Amino acid sequence: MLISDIQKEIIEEFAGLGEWMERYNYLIDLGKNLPMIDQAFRNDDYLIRGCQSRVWLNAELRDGIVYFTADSDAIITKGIAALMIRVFTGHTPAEIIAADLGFIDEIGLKEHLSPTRSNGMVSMINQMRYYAMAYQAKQQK
Amino acid sequence: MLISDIQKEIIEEFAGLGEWMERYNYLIDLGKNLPMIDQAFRNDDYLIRGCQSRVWLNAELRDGIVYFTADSDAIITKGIAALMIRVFTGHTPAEIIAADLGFIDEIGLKEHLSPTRSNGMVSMINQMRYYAMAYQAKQQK
Amino acid sequence: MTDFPILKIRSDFPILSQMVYGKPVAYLDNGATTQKPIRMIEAIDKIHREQNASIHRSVNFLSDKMTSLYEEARTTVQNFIGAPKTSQIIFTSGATGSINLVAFSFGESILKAGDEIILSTMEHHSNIVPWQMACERKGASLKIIPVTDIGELDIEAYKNLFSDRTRIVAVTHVSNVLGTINPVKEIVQIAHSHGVPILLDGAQAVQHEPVNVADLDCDFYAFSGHKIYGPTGIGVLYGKEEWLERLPPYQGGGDMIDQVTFEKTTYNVLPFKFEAGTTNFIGAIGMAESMNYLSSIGLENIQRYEQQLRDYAIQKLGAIPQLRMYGTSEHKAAVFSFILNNVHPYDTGLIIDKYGVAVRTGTHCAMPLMQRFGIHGTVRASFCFYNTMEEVDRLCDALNAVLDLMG
Amino acid sequence: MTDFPILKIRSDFPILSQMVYGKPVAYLDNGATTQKPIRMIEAIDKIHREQNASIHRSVNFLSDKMTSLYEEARTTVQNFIGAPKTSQIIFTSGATGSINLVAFSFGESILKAGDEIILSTMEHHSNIVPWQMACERKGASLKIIPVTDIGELDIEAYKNLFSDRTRIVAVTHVSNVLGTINPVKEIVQIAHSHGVPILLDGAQAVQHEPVNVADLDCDFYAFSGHKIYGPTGIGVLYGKEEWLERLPPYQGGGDMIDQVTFEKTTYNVLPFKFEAGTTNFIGAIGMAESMNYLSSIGLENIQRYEQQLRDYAIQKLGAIPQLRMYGTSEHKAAVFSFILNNVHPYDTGLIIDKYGVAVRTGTHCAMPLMQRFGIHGTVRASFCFYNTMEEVDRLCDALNAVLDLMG
Ligand SMILES: Cc1ncc(COP(=O)(O)O)c(C=O)c1O
Ligand SMILES: Cc1ncc(COP(=O)(O)O)c(C=O)c1O
Repeated sequence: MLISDIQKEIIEEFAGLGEWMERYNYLIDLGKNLPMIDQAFRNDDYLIRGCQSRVWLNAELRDGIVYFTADSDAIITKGIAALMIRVFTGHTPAEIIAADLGFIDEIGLKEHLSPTRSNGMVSMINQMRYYAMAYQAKQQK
Repeated sequence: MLISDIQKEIIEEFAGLGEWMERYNYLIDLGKNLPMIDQAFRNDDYLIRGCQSRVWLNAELRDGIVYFTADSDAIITKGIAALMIRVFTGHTPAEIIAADLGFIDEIGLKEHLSPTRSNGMVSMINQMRYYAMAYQAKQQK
Repeated sequence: MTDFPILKIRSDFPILSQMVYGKPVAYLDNGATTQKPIRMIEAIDKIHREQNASIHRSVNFLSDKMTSLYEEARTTVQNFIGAPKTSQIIFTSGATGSINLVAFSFGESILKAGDEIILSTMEHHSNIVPWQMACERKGASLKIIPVTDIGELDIEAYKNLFSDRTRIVAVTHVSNVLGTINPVKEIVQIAHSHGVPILLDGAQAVQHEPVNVADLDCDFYAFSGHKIYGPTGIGVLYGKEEWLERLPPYQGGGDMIDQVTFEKTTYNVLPFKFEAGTTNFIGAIGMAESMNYLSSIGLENIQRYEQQLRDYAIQKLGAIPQLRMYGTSEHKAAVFSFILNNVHPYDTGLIIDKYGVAVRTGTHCAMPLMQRFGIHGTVRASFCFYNTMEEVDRLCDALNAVLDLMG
Repeated sequence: MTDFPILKIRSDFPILSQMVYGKPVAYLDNGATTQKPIRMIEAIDKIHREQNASIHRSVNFLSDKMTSLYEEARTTVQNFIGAPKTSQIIFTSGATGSINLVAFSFGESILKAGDEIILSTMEHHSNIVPWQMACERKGASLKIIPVTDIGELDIEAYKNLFSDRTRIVAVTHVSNVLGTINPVKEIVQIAHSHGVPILLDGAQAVQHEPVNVADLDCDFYAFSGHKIYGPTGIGVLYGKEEWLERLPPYQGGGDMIDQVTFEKTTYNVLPFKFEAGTTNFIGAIGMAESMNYLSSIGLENIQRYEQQLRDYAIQKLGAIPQLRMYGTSEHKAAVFSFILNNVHPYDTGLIIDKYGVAVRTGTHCAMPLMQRFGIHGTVRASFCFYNTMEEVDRLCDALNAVLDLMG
């Protein structure tokens, strides 16, 4: 599936949800079901700096495809991380770099993404892109 | 004459004057007629610091009585200095220290005396009092 | 329960009738910043519309009036905190600006390699980092007063931190995280008994109780306008005259000088020596208006009412078994830091926000204190005199909803 | 003469209809501080009434909105001065605060004993004293660009001031006394041709002409909110990213840190590294609103109209034979410094004030420039785009009245 198709799918899922309570419930479920990151990666080297909830992120490249895993100590943040992984994982570096993340706005999570919101969400997305850029640079060598 | 009587006299003189133009004219005349300070005193040692108009002040004690002379490069400031000298000169240190300068307010010069007005007027009055205090301390020794 | 005119007071703060997510906002983030009374809002508006002009240095009607208002504001602050002279009141950009001023000027003129500065574990970063920077420049080091399990300063340990290299103590009056009201008078006396000066960080104190710096006998006292119902970008540093005379200026610029040549510059008298450039004179006047408003209600009345709020909140929050409170001293402001079992503070904050309850979550700019308690953050509800018992209830209801949702 | 909508513009500034001594004020003290457009007054009022909350660090509806407004203000400033990135816009307390930041952080990290800094004779004290203080701490010295008789920088002399010890140049964009608009692009190029960075003091420039820092290629650019029709207590520092990354922080406190322990503190990313404590976020938003207002009129239009005012004033003031003008460069803003023969500037200022004409008299925080011209002060009339040709006439009539009175 294209990254844009996955985003559409998510937008549709959220459209079926009611007010914030259902949305948060959904994110909490996503967070609970996100496979935990390998404990080996749950350390400061993989920590994304953000004032409040901590997010650990790992990426691996296999056969030209990027796979992300993540964890967070805050469950709603973890739910958002699960969404991000669903959107980005299994794609090529080039696709990830080119992707426009319009869905965040449309599912009402924009407030979680203001550049200075202290939850590390923006940093997480940036970090995912940096991984993709690094892999792309490696491939082109 | 008592310092308070001199102040009354000045208040009456000003009451006879019309709007600001006449008051300023009066101050300008006073300034013009103020005997210049002895050139020997027109130097930085006698300068009262204030951002804008410079005021030089000297005091002398003769037979227990204080005599002030002053000069300024701004004529309205000089006129106000002339008023201050008229009020303070010829009195004992104790009288000068005890004096309440209510007249300044009553003749509409209050704006010239705000603590931070950069014309050195407040500094001049303070300096006159300091002279008086110094002389009093000397007498009491 | 009280004859405090809470309805009248709430009507003095326009923002309190704002709705968020369809509910009237329960603003419990007063430790971060406070709301503005109509008097101060209107004072600022009037200056902008009718009075604004440059202070001190221009010769005209508007400028004279503006200067008077500014210097009257200084007198208001002087009276508000019981300072002996107006020249001891320095307008700064905020508590952070005030503390940086002292840390820099004291650091440059007094600190030598090997010297020591005493801080406490419960300091806000604004009362840590400036001292760290001064220590780094001068080769000095920090000694830290520990905090007990209930969130009080360990005074016996404090006494043992002094050495003949101790140069200054810097301690907060009221903790922004725990709410602990430190025994500052005693803390000052101990410092002085060692001949050491002391700065008190009053950022969380001046708005909640009557403060008298002469009585406290502290050498410096710092606080922020925006936390005392005033504008942003303005703060106060009070200092003992002897210290202010002795310390070199902090920033260079207009108004703080006496004479400038390229060879040599001499400095203005107090307080102007420490007020470089065009100050936030409109902010200063706004802050003074807020102080006048507080005085019209009476700081003692405010303190008493806030104690009632505190006691009620202790009882209600204490009834939530999954809630772990940090800071349980008897001497405590109406500031509550806590964690709900197994729920991340950030999740808690996000959810109760949807109930219209505004709090702050995170480390509250006090990471060393978080480390002391082995946590990464808390939820903080900080009350003030326009809050109500009903808002305590709303907080607790929202917290119970969080527990349901996350359960 | 012009299709500039001056009546509409004047009605945007409530204070311009104030009466002083029974006359509408002719506010010609815009070099000291500027008046506030209704848009910005209402923006501040609305924040105080409806929106205020702590930025960045709280998790709630109001705080999120406030944070967005603050960061949008940063983007507005970025666009207003053509900065490549928002992270290059640092909110400070004013031009003085901005220059002190650079002088300190540059001084601490770069300056060594024997190094040299180039300033000019026409600098404001705020662009002199911070550098003197840095020099004193580090054993560096100042080299001064002379000013010609008509009040221009002597560019040839400037070129000869560079040595291999020159570390930075700090020069004003527009002189606050003479009105001279310096050829800053050339001045920047000369500095860069010697591999030396340059700070431009834009306090008197950004409000009068379109400024593009990327085009100027300066390394730092500083200015004040209150001089660009915004609130007091707020200012801007722009810096090239490389420099801002390289310089150490200036003040310590909340928000500027990444991690704090008592052993070691690491700092936040740009621009936050330089914004310690609670910034004047309301002031920043107000200033941005003023910039939006200026942009809606068009800086080019403002510049053109102010040039017409300038030309008319040159002609009218030139017709007073007893008036001696300081600063007669062709490249000049509508700022006029002068002395009436034998009349002290202070006397002049006092008297024309009674005619409702507000000017500033004195040294204008530029004592070295006064020394250059062998004077103790001037009368300064500084115009901006809400002033009128009639106000030029009123100034001249008042000056003639002074001459009559003092004659
Ligand atoms: C050229 C120049 N630089 C710097 C400043 C200092 O600005 P502020 O006092 O707003 O910090 C001023 C204004 O006073 C100025 O005219
Ligand atoms: C105890 C304490 N000190 C200092 C500060 C810093 O205040 P500001 O950010 O207003 O400079 C704060 C508030 O954040 C505080 O709570």
